[in-house]
Amino acid sequence: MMYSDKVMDHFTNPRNVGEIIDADGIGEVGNAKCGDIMRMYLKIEDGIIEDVKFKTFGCGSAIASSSMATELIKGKTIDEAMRLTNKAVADALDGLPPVKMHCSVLAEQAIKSALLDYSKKHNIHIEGLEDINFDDDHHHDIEE
Amino acid sequence: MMYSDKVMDHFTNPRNVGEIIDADGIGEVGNAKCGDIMRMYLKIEDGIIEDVKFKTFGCGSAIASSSMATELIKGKTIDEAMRLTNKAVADALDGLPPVKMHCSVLAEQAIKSALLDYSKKHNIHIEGLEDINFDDDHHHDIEE
Amino acid sequence: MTKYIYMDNAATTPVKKEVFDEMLPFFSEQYGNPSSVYSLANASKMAVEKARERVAIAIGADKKEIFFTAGGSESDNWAIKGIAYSQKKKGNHIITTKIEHHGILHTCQYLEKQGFEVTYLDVDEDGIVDLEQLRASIKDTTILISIMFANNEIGTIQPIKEIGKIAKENDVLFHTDAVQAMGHVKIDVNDLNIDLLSMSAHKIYGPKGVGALYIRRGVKIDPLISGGAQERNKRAGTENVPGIVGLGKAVEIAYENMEDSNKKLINLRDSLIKKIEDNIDYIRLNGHRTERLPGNVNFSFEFIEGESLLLSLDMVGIAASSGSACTSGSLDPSHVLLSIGLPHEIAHGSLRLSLGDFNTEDEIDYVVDKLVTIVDRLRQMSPLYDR
Amino acid sequence: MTKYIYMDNAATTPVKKEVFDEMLPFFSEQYGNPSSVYSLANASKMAVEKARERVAIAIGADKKEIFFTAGGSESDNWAIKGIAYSQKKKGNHIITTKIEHHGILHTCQYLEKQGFEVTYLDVDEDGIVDLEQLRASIKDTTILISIMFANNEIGTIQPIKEIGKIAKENDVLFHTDAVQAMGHVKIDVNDLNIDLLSMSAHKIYGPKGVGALYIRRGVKIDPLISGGAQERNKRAGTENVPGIVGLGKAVEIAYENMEDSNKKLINLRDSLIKKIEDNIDYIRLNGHRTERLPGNVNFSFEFIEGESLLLSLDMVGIAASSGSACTSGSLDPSHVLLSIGLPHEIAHGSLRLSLGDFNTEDEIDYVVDKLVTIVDRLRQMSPLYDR
Ligand SMILES: Cc1ncc(COP(=O)(O)O)c(C=O)c1O
Ligand SMILES: Cc1ncc(COP(=O)(O)O)c(C=O)c1O
Ligand code: FES
Ligand code: FES
Repeated sequence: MMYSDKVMDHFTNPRNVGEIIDADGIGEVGNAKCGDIMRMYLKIEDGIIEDVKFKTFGCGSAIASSSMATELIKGKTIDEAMRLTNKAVADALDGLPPVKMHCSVLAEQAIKSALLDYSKKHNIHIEGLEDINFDDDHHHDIEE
Repeated sequence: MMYSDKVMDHFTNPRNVGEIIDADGIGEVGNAKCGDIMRMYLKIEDGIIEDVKFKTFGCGSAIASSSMATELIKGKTIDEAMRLTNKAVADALDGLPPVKMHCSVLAEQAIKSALLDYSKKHNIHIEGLEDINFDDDHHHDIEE
Repeated sequence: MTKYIYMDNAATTPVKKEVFDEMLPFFSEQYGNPSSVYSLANASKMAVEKARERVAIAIGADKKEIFFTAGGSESDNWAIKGIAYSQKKKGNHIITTKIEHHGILHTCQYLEKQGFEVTYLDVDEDGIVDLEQLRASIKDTTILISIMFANNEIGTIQPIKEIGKIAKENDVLFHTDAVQAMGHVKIDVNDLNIDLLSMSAHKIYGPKGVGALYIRRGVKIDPLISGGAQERNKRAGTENVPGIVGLGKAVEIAYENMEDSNKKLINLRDSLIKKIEDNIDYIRLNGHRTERLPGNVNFSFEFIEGESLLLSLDMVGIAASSGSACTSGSLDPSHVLLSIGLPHEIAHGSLRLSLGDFNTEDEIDYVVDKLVTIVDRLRQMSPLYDR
Repeated sequence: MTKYIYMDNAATTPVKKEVFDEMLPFFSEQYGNPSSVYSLANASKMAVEKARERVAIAIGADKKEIFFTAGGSESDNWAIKGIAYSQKKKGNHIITTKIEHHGILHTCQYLEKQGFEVTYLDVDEDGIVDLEQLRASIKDTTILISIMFANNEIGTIQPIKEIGKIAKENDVLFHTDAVQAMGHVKIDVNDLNIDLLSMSAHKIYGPKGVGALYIRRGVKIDPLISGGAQERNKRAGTENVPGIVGLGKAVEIAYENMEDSNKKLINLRDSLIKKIEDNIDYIRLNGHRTERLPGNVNFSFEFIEGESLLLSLDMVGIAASSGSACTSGSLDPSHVLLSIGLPHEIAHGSLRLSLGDFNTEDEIDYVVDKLVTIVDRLRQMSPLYDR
């Protein structure tokens, strides 16, 4: 496993770690059995993500992906956050090893899961959330 | 293959190489197909092996065994020559590698074959020659 | 970061200077092929035979019972497949354990696909194999019992003498993967009734890519690598002369120094265990507390995941491992930790610190100090910790 | 005897200085296990990948198609057994030749005992395989054609491109043992339609005990050594890092210097052949006169036997071989020489002088001079000479 400097930076100094007590949306994906759980807290005002925090149990790349994902959506609109792909997270980290791509998937899913929670709690329809399947059994061993 | 100094000495400076034109007995054993032929020439007077010469097509240990065997029987009685075993030849050479023991067998057999020739030509009975079987198909690969 | 602390000696070790010095001439000077007849080859041939003798002496074997291989994995594959194929007329049943190295496990799984039947024995929470289950598993078709001498992850040492006795009583061949035990445990293959034994040089300060298989005289085994007549016709391939020389020297050193080295390692190990237990909570020592390799320390830290622990340790100059080095490409929790009953999430948070001849008490203190901080930091980040 | 002349480069070669220098750090300094996650392991991992790339470039392959092994014999065994077992549902027929290295021949014979069917193709008196017979031998059940690139005893180079074409036309996998060809022949696995290719480092000034198998992407093969996830899950065992680095460097040097080195070797070879032919009678050059490895010289000397020739040469400081180094433990005449039609007694009197980068024209003269004397001396001793 060789991580980029960006990954190591976000792993060592993760941005936005923590909780938001009065979060507008909380999402959790992953599975402790698989060794990874990601929880995202969103503070949303006027369709803008004012604050975001995360807690992650997982590998270095899971922690770095969480950190990067929070940076990428902070201050953005819900729409923009919805359009964040795992690939964008991985690219922003200067790439992830093939076996670790799924960690970035977790980050994308954690955000969507938190937005889903927000949409339910606030009874707001968000385009694109309907047909998302939060797959716990993501595969760890797909290489290419 | 690691040969003793004795083997190397007898290989490099073989004793009694050559032919005896008016030999009293000539014996040849081995098989060119197997890569070894040993021919022994005996000059016998009054039951004493007055002279002995050999020619050998074969490996280093076959040449050394021929040389040593001729030395061991030269000047000896027919009876003594008959009692020369392959083991005695090998021992006199400070031993042979296991795969090479059969070369000393050839030397023993070459002498007996020459004695047989002598006994037939001179119509002399030699005790112990009756039941010898000169085995061409000696095995090269018996290790222990 | 100025110093680098290597605590992954169960994954591999550096080649010791005395070992390398003996290997050196065989690369570019005494390069003769041992199978050749000329004098240049004698040095190689004699060096290989000297190494064979050193290995034989260390385990109470005859030198004709030692066959050099390319490492522990080849030895394991050879033992299992070689016996399976050569004895398949007698039977098709193999007994092993759930905590073997993948070199054994994956080979057994492969043989299952070829029509062999394999029983994987359970172990208790310390990792000790169930002898009653072993006895009960033996049947008419059983041709081989393969049980590792000491486990690479949790360090547990098996009751090999009893296992050997059971195998002998039932007239079944007994193979043991002693890759981790070599140099740390006294081994006499006759006393222990071992028929086949795997070892690897790079775990005992020898070079990578060379090992040996002990095969008791008279045991029939198919070759894994056929071809030239090397290794008494049982393992083809031009001999890795420098590697074999390195293995021989490494084994010799390991057995000469064993008592001193073990005493030192056990002191360090027990000190490291105590200091971790005294300073960090929500942890669990994995493996047997006393029937344990002198250099093995393995803990689970709840609420955190192994790789992030390793990365954090690496950043402060500490090399360690989470389970077997061979499996760190995969992210499944270790089959060994699951077999001793750990839940998945706890198995994920395990750390192996394996000590070697070059570690010091100072390093222990440094590691504990850093570990306290790192574990705390990762727990603060973990959504499981606050539950 | 002051100088020692090494003319057995087909048996093995010394490790070149540039090769050894690259290997050196990986024994005791950069000793990390490439499978580990910490930074010490990065150097090992990167070194292994760099070697993989060097090997791939040399044969026109992708680096993901290169798998490191413990040498030519393991590569050969893996290719044959691995394909046989993985394709056995498709068929059980393998085609090879009568002049393969024992690494192939004995493996095929082993598979015959396991129920596979093997066709051993004839070769002509120069050692060239019969392409018509090859075509005619292919049937529905044929799963593999394995034909060596160049022969280790007589140096004959096969028409690999045509063979590759035939294999492809018939949709049969094609393996070639290129252990002797590597570094002397331009190889492009795609151009030549090669699906699997074996190589070994110690034949090209790399270390003993390491080699590689090229496996074309998409070719399904069973592992020979299963276990850890090394080598993309296809070949288990902690990587022999220094060995692999040595292989990579040796391959790189061999291909960079190929033209110059071949030119020099061919000059030496042809000069040696001419001088022997001019000075000794009752001889026969074995192998093809032009489709021949640049360093290979192989003669039969009538009326004398090979081992005594070798011993005599050794005593004047010349290292040579009689047939394959791997078979010199056995005393059967070489299967290769018999296959090209030599009678047994002439096959027994064969000598291989294999030239390498360190040989000189002066050495050629010295060898011919000594050879004349030795052949004469042995013939004088031979009961066959006077007939
Ligand atoms: C043609 C050929 N194939 C295979 C081998 C076996 O290679 P290794 O000795 O590296 O196992 C050799 C050399 O011994 C060879 O010449
Ligand atoms: C118990 C055990 N068996 C087998 C092996 C495999 O040895 P090698 O890496 O030398 O193939 C190892 C180490 O990786 C091991 O710890
Ligand atoms: S969280 Fe599963 S490996 Fe990164
Ligand atoms: S004569 Fe047959 S090997 Fe010595």
